[in-house]
Amino acid sequence: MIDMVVIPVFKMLVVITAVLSAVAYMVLLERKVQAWVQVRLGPMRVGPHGVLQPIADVLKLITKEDVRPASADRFLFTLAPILVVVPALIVFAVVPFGTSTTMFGKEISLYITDLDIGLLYIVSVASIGLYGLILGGWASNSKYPLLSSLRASAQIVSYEVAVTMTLVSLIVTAGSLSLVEIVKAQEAHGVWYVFIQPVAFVIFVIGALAETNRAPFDLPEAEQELVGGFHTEYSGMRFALFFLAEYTNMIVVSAVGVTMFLGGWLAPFSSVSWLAWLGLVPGWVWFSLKTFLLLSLFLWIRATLPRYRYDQLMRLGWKVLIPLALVNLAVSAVLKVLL
Amino acid sequence: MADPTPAAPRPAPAAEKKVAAPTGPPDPPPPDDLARPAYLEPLTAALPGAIVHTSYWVGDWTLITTSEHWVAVLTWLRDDPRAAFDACADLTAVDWPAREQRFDIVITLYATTRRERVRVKIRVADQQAAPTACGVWPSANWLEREVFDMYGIPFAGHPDLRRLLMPDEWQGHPQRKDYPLEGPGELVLEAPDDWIAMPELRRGVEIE
Amino acid sequence: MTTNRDTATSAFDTDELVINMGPQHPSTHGVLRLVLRLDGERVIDMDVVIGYLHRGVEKLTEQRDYTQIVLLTDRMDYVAAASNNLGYVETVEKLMSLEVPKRAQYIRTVLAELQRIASHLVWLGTHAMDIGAVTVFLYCLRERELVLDLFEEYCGARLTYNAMRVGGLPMDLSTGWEAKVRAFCDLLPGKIDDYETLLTNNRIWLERTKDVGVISGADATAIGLTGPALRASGVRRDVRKDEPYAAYKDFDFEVPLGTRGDTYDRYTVRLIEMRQSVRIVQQALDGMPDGPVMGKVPRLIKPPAGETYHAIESPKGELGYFIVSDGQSLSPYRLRVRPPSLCNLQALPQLARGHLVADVVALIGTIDIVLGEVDR
Amino acid sequence: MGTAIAFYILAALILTGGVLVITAKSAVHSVVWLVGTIIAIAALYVVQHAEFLAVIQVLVYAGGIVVLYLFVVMLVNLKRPAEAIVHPQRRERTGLLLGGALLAQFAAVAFYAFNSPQVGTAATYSARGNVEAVARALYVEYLVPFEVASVLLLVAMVGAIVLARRDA
Repeated sequence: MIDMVVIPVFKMLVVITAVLSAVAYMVLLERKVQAWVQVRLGPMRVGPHGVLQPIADVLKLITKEDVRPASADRFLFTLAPILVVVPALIVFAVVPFGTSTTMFGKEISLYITDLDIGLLYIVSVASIGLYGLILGGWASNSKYPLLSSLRASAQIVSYEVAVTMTLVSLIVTAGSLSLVEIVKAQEAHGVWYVFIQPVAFVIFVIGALAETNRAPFDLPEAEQELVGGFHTEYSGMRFALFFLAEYTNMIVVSAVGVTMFLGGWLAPFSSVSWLAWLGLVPGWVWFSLKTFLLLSLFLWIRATLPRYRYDQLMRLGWKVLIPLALVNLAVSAVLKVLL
Repeated sequence: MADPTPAAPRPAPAAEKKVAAPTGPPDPPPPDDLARPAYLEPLTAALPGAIVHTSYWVGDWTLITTSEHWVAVLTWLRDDPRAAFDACADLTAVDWPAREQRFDIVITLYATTRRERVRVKIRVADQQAAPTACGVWPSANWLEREVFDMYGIPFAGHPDLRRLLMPDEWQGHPQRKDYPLEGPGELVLEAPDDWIAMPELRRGVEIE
Repeated sequence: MTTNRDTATSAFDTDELVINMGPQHPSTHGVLRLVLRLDGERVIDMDVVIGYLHRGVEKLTEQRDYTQIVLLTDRMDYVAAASNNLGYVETVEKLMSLEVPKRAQYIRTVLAELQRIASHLVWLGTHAMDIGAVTVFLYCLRERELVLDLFEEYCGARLTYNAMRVGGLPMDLSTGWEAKVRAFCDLLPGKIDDYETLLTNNRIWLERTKDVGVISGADATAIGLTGPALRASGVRRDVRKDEPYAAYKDFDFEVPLGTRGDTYDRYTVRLIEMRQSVRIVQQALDGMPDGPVMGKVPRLIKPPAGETYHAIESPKGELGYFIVSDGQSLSPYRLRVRPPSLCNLQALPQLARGHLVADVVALIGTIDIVLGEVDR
Repeated sequence: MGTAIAFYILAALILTGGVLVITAKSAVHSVVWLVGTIIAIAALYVVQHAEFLAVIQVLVYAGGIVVLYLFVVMLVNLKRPAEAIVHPQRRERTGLLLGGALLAQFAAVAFYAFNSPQVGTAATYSARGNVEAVARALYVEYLVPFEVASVLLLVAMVGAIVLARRDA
């Protein structure tokens, strides 16, 4: 009973709580990082250095009036934010935050479940989240959100191909679809896959930016062009759900990236003997640290780069990234057979 | 829009000092010892009778022509290499209500290569259509729309003669000298009945 | 605007989408409204609707005396108020054939060029932000703040300066002001280098600006473009050089020209202009003559009957004033402003046709409009 | 027992979804119900221990193909004027014909499945690992049909590109 129900439920609660608070502070971090890059201070009023700002934001969003445009499609308008958030959250079921730990005399693994097709699970569940964006834009019955929906669907479907392709080449290298096994394979190889598959890593990061609608690929919500994108007509908690999903997705792709390319919970330089003391730090700390670094990269890029145009984005996706990913996959497969 | 029952139109504020209303700028002729611009003589030769008057004041040359010759003069000034006024810098109008042909239409031309300006003017009466300069310089398009908006001078042959600055349903032309400066504004001026009809009209407009 | 096209012939016709961009839109730089007809995201046609900020400045001037009008000109191009002041007072001076002291001319030139820098900084920041580079915006505003500080020290205002008078200037420079301007001139070129680091060779920036909104020199002249937007198409027309006003003929500066007439050229031209402005300011400070800053001006400014047109090179383009005086009243009989923003905006449909929605945003930025001046 | 309950619940969901797909007034709603149906079918696969198939079902159909449906449905003007339908009877006849063909196909498959030996139940696949089992079926046992199908798809794709290309 305890193993079947209590521990998984407890794990889910921990993960969801952790993710939600991470999202809240992610927003603060984003505002702070942007501000520092732009010689500003960022939020400073709520709490020392604005550390309580996320709480104020959440309270504001909860207490705001929930407006639904009169001409909106009532059913889909309500469904869309849910469709965005749920997939973003349930993806965490297979993300390994570490190997295992002993708690109350019991060995507890630091992941909710280890599916043997974990990677495919992530990709397929994440692809459902796209419906939320499309339907949200369509259901608003407004023009800018509709344009944004079209952009979002075309963009995400295109970049999904490239990202999935890089993941396949990684599967070929690791020989497994399970995220836990992939990290263990990196441990066995003694080297992170970012060094074995650098091209795949670059494609993955670019694709991840595009799939999470982050700058320089934030076209579906390009404020300067489409006002607010698909969530233009949303307010209050429904808007907050879109917001939550966007940042959760960023954490998801960073976590997946860390697991696949940066050795997951492994300590760095495990082969260097005089740095062996790094291994004393618990695995989940390393995992969080690496995810944080990858997320910071996202923020840094946003503060630095202008935005791509729609056709250029598509060109980059279809004419550069997908062929490159295909070649990379072929090379990986050939090397796997030869070596 | 506040009170839907307007008071009687207010009398125009009395002028402080009663002087004769001006009937136009003096447009002094150029002094005889001043060299005429090179294009002037070929222009009068090419289009005899087109240039009614030539004026020079504080460094500005002004040619006065008639509305029949307007387009021909402008086209000549643009195309002839001695003139080469390739840019229409400005087009506007001036209202002289005391005059029979109350409006001056004033165009300021600029020759990029010769770095020279010239002003060309015509006079038109109220409700008289002026010829359009859009065919000569596309840039005259909006400028003529503004003149139409502000003075109510229709431009014959203009491709897109709509108001530019004021709302489409505006009544009256604010830049005219007789446009009232006080009062409820847009509606009383020409058709007082519209004052009542307007709210309904507005409601009917599909605003997106 | 109605959107439904009843002419759908086939069942699988995709609808042309008619969308309103503005008057409340983040990147129309004010209350500009564009009615876009889109095929997917491609712009088929565009109608520009303006007038939301129309305050009737030209009509107002007919009720104000010549000194009060300086204040109205501030409110037209409100990011370059000093240039508007300059154009107006020079036109009245031309109408009255007034002599302006040399020191006043020099200070006016310094103010106009500082204003050009400030205006271009606002332009660069908003243009970059429209294309998605938000950081550049804050960098630019940081430097613009320094210019505003200089203006504040000179005339007490930060936006609407009312900084010039017919016949001269309202006040002389305060002590130490020149040193501060010099310090700013030393600082700015390095900062422009910073912006260029972020943009000039940035691949995304290049892709977003190169070959976007190309217009040939002849077309640009015909449609009425002036200022940097015209010079980017390779037409050498700069009122500062062609018809020198204020003290410009005393200074040595270059007029940058573009070659292709695209958005990128308009960007580089304006950046070089900022550097040239620094040069002009430095030369003006070096040669700053002594003497009064106000000429001999009659107590009542009442120009003789007549009319004149006078233009200056405002940061946006040719800013012209056409003033008609009836010789009787203390207000102009007619004051017409030739607003460069309005005339440049007229080129927008031509530039944008066939481009994508995202380019429209870039093009609004590249022609550099201020709605206060478009609508007046 | 649990499997049976899950099956009936899911089957009910699938059927409801299917009916809603055809009865929904708005085409976009139809597509949404279609996605629901596909996900329910995927859940049915999971119940049968075919997780790989379930995931692929969601990834390919829900995440890819139906998105494109939605894209088209949102863009295309589906309000077809009444006069554009030339022969209303022809539509019904075609519909009946296609429905009959589909039913016949189902019958054939069911007949074939009942009469042939059970090649692989879910349990046997599960023992060998989902991915490997599917791979073996596709690339070893049924290689030729698989390749033929992929060539067919390629032809369709090229055809679509040719049709959609604008006159250069």
